[in-house]
Amino acid sequence: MGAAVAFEGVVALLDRFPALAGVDLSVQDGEMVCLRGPNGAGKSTLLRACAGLVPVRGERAEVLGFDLRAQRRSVRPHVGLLGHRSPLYGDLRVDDQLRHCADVHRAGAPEVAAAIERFALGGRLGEVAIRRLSEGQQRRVALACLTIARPRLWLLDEPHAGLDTSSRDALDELLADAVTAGATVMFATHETGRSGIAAARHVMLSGGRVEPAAPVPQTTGPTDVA
Amino acid sequence: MWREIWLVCRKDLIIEWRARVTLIQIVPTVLLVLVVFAFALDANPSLLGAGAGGLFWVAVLFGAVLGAKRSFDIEAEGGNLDGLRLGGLVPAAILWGKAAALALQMVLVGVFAAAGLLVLYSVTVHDWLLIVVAGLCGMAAFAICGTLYGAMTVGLRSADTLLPLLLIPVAAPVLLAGTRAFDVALGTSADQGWSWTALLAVVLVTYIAVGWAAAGPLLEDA
Amino acid sequence: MIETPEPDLRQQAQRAGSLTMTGSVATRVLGVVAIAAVGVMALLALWISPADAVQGDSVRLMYIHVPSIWVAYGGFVLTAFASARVLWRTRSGAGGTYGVIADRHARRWDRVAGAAAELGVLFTALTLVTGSLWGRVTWGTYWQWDARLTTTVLLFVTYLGYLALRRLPAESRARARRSAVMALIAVVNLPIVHYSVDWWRTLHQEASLNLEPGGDRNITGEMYWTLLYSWATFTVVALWIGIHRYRVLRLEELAEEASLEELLAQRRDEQAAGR
Amino acid sequence: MTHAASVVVGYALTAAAVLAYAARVVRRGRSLGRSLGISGTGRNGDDAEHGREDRSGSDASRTPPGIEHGRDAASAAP
Repeated sequence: MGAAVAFEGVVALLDRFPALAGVDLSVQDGEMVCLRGPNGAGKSTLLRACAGLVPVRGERAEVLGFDLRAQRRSVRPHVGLLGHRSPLYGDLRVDDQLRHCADVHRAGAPEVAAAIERFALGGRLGEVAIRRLSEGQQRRVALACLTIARPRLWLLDEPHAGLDTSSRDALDELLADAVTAGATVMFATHETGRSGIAAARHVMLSGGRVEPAAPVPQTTGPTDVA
Repeated sequence: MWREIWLVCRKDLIIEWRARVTLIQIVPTVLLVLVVFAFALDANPSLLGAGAGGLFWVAVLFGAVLGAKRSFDIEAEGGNLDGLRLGGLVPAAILWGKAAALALQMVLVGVFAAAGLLVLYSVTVHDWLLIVVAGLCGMAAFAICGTLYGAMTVGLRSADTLLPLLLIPVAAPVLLAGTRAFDVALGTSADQGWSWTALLAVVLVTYIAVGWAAAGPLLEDA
Repeated sequence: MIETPEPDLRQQAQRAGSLTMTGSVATRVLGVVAIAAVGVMALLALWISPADAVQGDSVRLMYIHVPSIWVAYGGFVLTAFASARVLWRTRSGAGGTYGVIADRHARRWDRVAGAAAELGVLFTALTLVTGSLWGRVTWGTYWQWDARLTTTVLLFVTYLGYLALRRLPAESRARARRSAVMALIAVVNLPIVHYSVDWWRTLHQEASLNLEPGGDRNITGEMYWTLLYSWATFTVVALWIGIHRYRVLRLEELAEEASLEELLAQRRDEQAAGR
Repeated sequence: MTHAASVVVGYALTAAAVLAYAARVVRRGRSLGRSLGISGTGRNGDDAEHGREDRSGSDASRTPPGIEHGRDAASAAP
């Protein structure tokens, strides 16, 4: 199938600061990519750029076949982005939020029910205002919204941060399910050596640029020429 | 397009229904402004009666500023504007959805303020139709201007102080025309009330056009 | 390949050479013309043109009151035009291969909007000052809810808000687009305010002598020419300051670009260190 | 406040305001010029090309000398 993400020499300026200073990256459909790199390397900006939320320049910037330089807005319905702050309305109840998300993404009741069952958001929890939920629960609601939206490209910014081991495994399983369902997943993390994510292709990002393909660090040590 | 507008509007109304900020905070504030006017004018009945139309609109304008700020605070909270954009919603849908929700809340504020006016300033309404039509046009115009400037200052650090400075000069003609129309409706002046209402309608239509044009540039980008 | 938004800034500034003083041959000449014009205007307005039969010498205030509001309106119209260009240049479809050039032109028009608005606010303030001074002598009070002065006050406050919006630190593209939308809304608001205030005041105009400052009475003879000449002088002065202000805005961006180059260097060191 | 007085005050205020603003702008320009380290004597009579600078928009593609080509930098470094 086509390339989900095809970036060549992409530059994104955040108020004159070159958050992305010439990114070359290609991700195939159905692939799982793990973006790694120090803080401020441009991971978040790259994810937001893929979601069509940041004006970009460069030789080629295509996501899901849409040219980001011209039709940035048309890629958005096909993409799901989960940033550090989950885009939820604190005053809404959990079921309101899920229903709103379903209506916006034209999802039906079965998807909502499946998401509620999968993330255990049913019953009394449904009536609780999101503002009163814990950080982990809010993250689950945001992931439920993402699942309801069924995006073709999942973009998650450090989704594992602050999760306990059982939640991490649930998240990994969710991402794996998404990939088997044909979606492409890109997530950023600054934790090193996540065993569960061995399947993912690792991409190192620093200084607003992608490192040349550093293969997954095998046991043979630093023989690869960076 | 109308479906998306209704989605955004419904979401705002549900948030209002859950949190009731307009009903519990903005309406009492507007009534309080009416009361404070009486203090300022030494509760002199003839003075209050003469100025009732104007004082109503100043109080409601104050409510509009609070309402506009609240309308976009809920969006700036969790970066929700991006959430709406990622839902594939057209910027115009977001703008008109929020404007419609704000307009409904402003009508609510207007009804309470009118009740306060009748009670506190003991004025009598001579022309109900005129007062309702002028009121609705004015509220709608306030809502649209409020939404436009709310969108313009969303997420800015000093949005609280900047929004009134930007909104009030634009809302001034609405306040002026609304006041004259209300003066006629309350019988305090023998003006042509309906021509002032016509001016209100013209201003409303102008800002609907401005809204269509400005929605893209304002709400397009992150 | 990294394309800084403004290619080869130091070299461009170097070649321009003059940017340090934001002066150039053109502005030098314009400056001299402006000073000469002001001199002649002072002579004309204060001595040569006759005092008015009714208002006496205070009519001379008209020679600065009327031109300053005309120049202010000119500034705001220019701001609106520049803002429309900014929005057109930065519409989402304008990216593509022309990304860099479109961005540069957009920023150029954004500077024009900023400079013109600042001048507009300055001359609106002068209009208010001279208007109330004239009012003090004619009506006996500094302020009278005269339709023209009321509209000018609203205009003044509107564009103070515009300048406040421009000063807020934000991503330059978003800031430019946001200010552009506000400028266009403000210009649409101008006729609305003008008409509603006029209508409001004319209904309530007392029967008293309502001599508007620089009123609509047709003035003839030297007064007319002096007024026209003063208007030309004001325009030249405004243009001269405007060009300098535009170039200062350009210099401010050059300063930002210079810091950008250091940031770029840092980014590359980060990357080298990161490996 | 006689007529003449109001005229004098009006002209004085106008002149003062315009001069103050102009001075502020030029001073800002001069300090920015210095901080940018752009040399350039006060005299730039021969600098007729300044006008052209504004109209030149054609040299957008040239790569600034200070920054090498993205890809080369990555591969050149060890």
